[in-house]
Amino acid sequence: MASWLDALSYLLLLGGGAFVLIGGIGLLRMPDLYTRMHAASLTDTMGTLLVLTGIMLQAGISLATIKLAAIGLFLLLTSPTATYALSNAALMSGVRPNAQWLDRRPEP
Amino acid sequence: MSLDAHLPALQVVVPLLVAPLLVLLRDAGLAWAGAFAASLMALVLAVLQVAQVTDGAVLVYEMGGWPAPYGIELRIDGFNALILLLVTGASTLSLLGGRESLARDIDDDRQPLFYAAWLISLAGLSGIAVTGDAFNVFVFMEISSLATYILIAAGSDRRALTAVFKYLIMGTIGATFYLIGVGLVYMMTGTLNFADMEQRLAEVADQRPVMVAAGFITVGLALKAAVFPLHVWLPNAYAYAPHAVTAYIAACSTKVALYVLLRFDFFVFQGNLAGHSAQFTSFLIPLALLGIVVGSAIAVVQSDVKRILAYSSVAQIGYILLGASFNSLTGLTAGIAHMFNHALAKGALFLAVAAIGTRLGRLQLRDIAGVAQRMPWTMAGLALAGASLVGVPGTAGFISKWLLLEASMEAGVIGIIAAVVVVASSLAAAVYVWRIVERAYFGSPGPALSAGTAAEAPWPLLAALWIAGLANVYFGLVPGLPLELSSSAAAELLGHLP
Amino acid sequence: MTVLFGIFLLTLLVITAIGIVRSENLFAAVMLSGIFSLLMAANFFILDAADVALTEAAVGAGISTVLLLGALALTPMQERRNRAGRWVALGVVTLTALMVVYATFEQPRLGDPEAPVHQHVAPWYLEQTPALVGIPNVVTAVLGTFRGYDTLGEVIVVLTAGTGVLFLLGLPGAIGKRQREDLASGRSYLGHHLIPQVVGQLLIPFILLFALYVQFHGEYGPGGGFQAGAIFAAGFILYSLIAGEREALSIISPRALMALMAGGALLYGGVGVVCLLLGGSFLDYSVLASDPRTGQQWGILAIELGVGISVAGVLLAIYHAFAARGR
Amino acid sequence: MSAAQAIAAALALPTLGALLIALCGRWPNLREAVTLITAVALAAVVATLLPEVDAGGRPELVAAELFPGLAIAFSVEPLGMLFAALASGLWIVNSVYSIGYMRGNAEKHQTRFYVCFAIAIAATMGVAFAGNLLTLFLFYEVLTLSTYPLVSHKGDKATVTSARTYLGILLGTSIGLLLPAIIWTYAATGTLTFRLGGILEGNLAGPSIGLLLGLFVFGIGKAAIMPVHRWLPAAMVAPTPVSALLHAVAVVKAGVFTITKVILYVFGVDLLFDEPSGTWLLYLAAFTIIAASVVALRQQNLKRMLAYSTIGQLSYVILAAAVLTPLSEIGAAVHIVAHAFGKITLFFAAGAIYTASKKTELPQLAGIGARMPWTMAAFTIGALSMIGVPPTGGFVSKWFILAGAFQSDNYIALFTIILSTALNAAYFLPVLFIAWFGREADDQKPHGEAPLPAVMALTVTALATLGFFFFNEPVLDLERQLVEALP
Amino acid sequence: MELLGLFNYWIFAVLLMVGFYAVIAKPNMVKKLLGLSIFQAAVFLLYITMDKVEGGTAPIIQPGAVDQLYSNPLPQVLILTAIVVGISTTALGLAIVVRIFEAYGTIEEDETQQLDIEE
Repeated sequence: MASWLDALSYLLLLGGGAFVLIGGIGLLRMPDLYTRMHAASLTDTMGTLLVLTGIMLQAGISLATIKLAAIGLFLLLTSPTATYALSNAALMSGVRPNAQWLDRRPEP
Repeated sequence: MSLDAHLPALQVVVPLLVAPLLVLLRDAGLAWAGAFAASLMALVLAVLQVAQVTDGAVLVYEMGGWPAPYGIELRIDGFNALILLLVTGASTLSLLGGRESLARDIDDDRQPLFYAAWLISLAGLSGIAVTGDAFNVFVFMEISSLATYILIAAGSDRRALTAVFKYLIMGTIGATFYLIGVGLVYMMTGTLNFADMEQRLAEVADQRPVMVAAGFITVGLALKAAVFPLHVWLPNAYAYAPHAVTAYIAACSTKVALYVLLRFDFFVFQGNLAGHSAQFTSFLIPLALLGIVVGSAIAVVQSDVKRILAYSSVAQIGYILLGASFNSLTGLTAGIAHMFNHALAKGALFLAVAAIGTRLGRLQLRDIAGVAQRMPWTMAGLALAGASLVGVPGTAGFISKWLLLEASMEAGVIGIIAAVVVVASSLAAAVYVWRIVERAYFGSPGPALSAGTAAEAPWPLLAALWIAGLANVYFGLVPGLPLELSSSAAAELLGHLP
Repeated sequence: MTVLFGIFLLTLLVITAIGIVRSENLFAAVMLSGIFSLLMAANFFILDAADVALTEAAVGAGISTVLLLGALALTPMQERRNRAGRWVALGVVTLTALMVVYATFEQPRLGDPEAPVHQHVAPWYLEQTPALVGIPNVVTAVLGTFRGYDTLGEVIVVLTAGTGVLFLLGLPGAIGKRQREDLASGRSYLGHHLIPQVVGQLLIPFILLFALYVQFHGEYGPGGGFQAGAIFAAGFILYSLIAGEREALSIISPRALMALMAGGALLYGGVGVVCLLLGGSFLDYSVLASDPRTGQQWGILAIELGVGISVAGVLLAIYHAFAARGR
Repeated sequence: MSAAQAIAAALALPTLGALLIALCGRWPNLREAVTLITAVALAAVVATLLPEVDAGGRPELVAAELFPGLAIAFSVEPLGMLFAALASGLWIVNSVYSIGYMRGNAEKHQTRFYVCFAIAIAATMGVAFAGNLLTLFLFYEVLTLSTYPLVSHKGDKATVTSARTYLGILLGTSIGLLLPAIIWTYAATGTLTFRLGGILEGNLAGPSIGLLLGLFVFGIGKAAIMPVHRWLPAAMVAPTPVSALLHAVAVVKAGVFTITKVILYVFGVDLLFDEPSGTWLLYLAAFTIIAASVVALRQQNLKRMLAYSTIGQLSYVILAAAVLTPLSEIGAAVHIVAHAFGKITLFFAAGAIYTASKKTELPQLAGIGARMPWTMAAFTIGALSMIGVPPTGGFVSKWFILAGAFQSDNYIALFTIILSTALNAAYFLPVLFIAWFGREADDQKPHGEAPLPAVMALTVTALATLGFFFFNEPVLDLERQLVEALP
Repeated sequence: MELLGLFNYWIFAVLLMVGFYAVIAKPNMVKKLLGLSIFQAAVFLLYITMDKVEGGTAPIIQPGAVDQLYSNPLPQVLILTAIVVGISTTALGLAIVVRIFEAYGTIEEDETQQLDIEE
């Protein structure tokens, strides 16, 4: 296949990986549940989509591509919904977001 | 093919397919009838097969028409036939006798499920007995175990639940160990068929994986069979299960695990692993003896009738194992015959207990004082079966114990010790059976009895009890059949030793 | 490359396992066990076991997590710290592990084509399947025909589990005193949240469709009755999460669920009996059609269907049994 | 009726009787009629076997062949024949007596009493006719178990405790010692069938013979040889008919019978004769005789005194068997009979006294002879027989034993018998004296003889005791067959 | 590389150890069941490991592929069955645990034993 297509797909893959990595870091560093989920979900959706597109480019026009597209669509729908449901459940079970952490931050 | 060529398959398929039908039923009585009919049919099938293999013939059935080792084959020889007879007989009698007490312990709408589980466990145990495929054994072992957990969990006492959970954990560990062992053997031989394994194991014999496999399989099955140090799940499971269920599983479930243990060790390993038979002996004889001693000792001091009998089962398993671990024809014959005879005795005893439990509800020794006046037939049956358990001449129990003693006499010094232990534990058995009998006959009726209107047990239960009891006497005086089968089985097993 | 990836996954696997054992919050432990199963599935996949991977993902990560959560909803979330007898346990465990490790040193290396496993029976399957059964997926072929008896056993195991859970916990409207009417309806669920509802209703048809695909594509690719049943059940569980148990149970009534449980097993066994009546031996599908190969394929189709039905029924019944127990 | 059938009948009749008795429990008269009829029928059946055995025949019956070489089998030989005839014959008398006694004392659980009694007799027949050690062991145990309810008949705490002692000792010794002995024998010889002249010959030698003999002798606790005699005094809590038939005839004789049979048919006289390690039995028997007599001397309770006297008398039989000469073996057999007649008479008398006057202690008996002449006359005859004074049966047996002892210059035996005779006299004569010539205490409520059936019964046995002195030929003829094989 | 070939087996051993430990050392019943499933998963790994062939693919025969190596189908079949058995056991176990909690008010094994003794 054309080398530029290849390069593009690698770019996408790397980008996706980067997003997921950032999401992971965010998950670790963020102070409370909501922020963490916020970090995770967004990057996650983005990352996976990028990765999928990358793989699609690798696969070229084939059945695999269609399957991948389906997966992508699926994820696009589910992962935000899941995030929503989870945070909603957290809110209902009384987990309060704490925004005070900004103030408790040590002065530089 | 004519139908009787299909006997081995039908043996499993009949209960296996009646069970789902029972799940659909809503009427408890109907469910019981279905279960009983299926179990009875299974018994008939078993008898037919026994008739075919008494002359040393072997029935082979290829599932799906695929030849072993590619497909799963069923093999029936004397040993399996004996086990089949035992399993189906126990199930049928317990069902016949258990109806009323079960109906009292379990809600009507749950009974169809219960009887379905009963049939599934029956199918599972029969499936283990007939198959000639190592993995198939695992599958049916799990079938029977899961079903048995359900049966035990139906006990009315809440302790049944904790007991069954312990059983579930230990049983699953045992099964998984067995699976690991089979996996290792498969890894070295590339086959799952017993006979084929034996052939191909010769090439890779004495490689570490095989030895480790032998270890795993032995331990796993010992767990299932409640061999002495691994018996902790047994007493409570027996004590708190519904009475009829106790009668059923006490008669056959551990025996089947022992059957697989013997089959696997003698069939597959002992011929190929140098000194494995020696290890087998030196490893199991002490366990067996300890089991006999500890089981009998604890049984003597128990105060709950079912627990007395449960611990005696631990000891009796020791007998069977002892006979087998002598590695001699007499010993194996004794062990296998004892499987059968002990099943007869214990089954009958637990049926009698079921009768008492049905009427009194409570089974502490002090509760059953003087019960013989109210339920003379039940107690007579109990005394008879008790005699067989002790090993009084003229009862089935005596036959195998005598053979066992003969075997120990042949076995040299360790044999003498074994003989002493056996005699001592028979004395213990005499004591704990006598404690029950004396209370029931000469004890003065306690409040529980004199208050309640305890009458004689329902007739089906009595019928079941007395069929079992008289079987004890019959096979004690005319031990031909079990002896033939077990000696042919023993010869068959020993035939695989180098 | 693959090897390194494998090692990476396996290491993660161990870490997760230890995490499961150490975490005292059972909810976290359950979540971790879901991850554990996914990792395991990935492992299976790179070990060329597509079917197993699919099953492990569907069962381990999906169903068993749901069941565990269902149970946790009825029992305490927090494990009580207890360190009694852990040294003994550690000793026993180490002994076992050492036995295994000891054994490994004479085991065939990973992927060694000369290993006995690849010599005796397996090649026969690979060679004969096209001729005897004529379907590409050898796993399905072995599962359905050569070792069909085991698979029958597998269905019965599932049926037993279902029977047991219903026996112990009851099923509203069928077993036990509770009726369908006193079940929670959509209100108390995600039902009043628009997003999940819309998305769910959007997805459920596709999930069921996918289940059917897995069911009937099993001869040609990874998949088969069991995975299909699991997916099908998952779809319906999602529905009852959105719409509520009462509605879910009014679509497939409790009795219908039990009928599915039993029916699948009966279908499977029935095929066997039919073969037997047609003069073959039990489960010998070749007699089902004039041409043995076609017969085999029909047989596999039928029994896979039986497996699917039974599994779906049982898993749904179990889910409802747990879900309805609490309120 | 063929011999085999007769054996079967001898076992079946009492069992059947027990069943019928159980069924007729509601109607006492019917029940006791059944008992009597069964007893008579049994005696008749046993009698039919006598001629054949007398003629040297050995009727056999194999009930069940368990393994090749191991069966539940019966074979009638002189010793067993004698024992069976004795037990069945005396059962008739005893039944008559029991009826009188049980009604006279208005005992409870009478049905259970008669049922167990019948079963015990059936077991006794089994022991007597047993054709091999296994069968013998089986019925031996049945006898033990079936007599437990009889011993614990009264049912109060003390009774049950002594009954437990009874059961514990008998069961423990038989399972713990006798069974291993049997197994050992089987392991050594491969058979358990009785053969005149022994089966161990050539299979076992040296001290192990002495050891095996020990297992047997102590295993057979019913022989009440010291130190396993404790159960017999304990068993005296039972109603007197039980003590009379079972603990003077059936049970205890089953013990000594078994030992004699083991000596004759398992070890063989020759084997023991040549093997020094077996001689300890003689000393033990001698010791038991003396010790038991001394203890009896110090008893105040009539039945306990009789019990200890029984222990002594039993050891006579063992002693005689252990002397190992033809005459002494005959003496052993004869003493079984003689002592049976004598001792049952004594127990009947004791029971009669209890029934009539509720007296149990020796001092209370002062002057009772005047009130109960028949009873005391019988008692006297019994006592004399115990001492061995002519013209009573006791003399005959002692005579043979002494002769046997002379034959082999066995001075221990001689000395023992003479000394014990003196001791017997020492504890029986005082009783007779105070009974006849003593002045009875004034605070006596008057009482007459015991109920008629009781008196009849004891008169019969007393006469038998006397009669045996004159007409003992049949027994001797029968038993001579035993010793024709001997040196 | 030589030793790497055995890595899977060792992981199997370690997982076995971890799961088994949880089963016997943890009194909490749910934890026991989790351990049990790890324990079984380890065995699955053992089986699947042995079916791998160097340079093989999943045993789905592609038309027209010549001398294509396939991994061994048999262990896969066995493990499919074993997985099902595992989940069934877990389900039943969980049901029992729920009932135990309803009856005892705890799911810690030592506590239930304590309650039984006091009874």
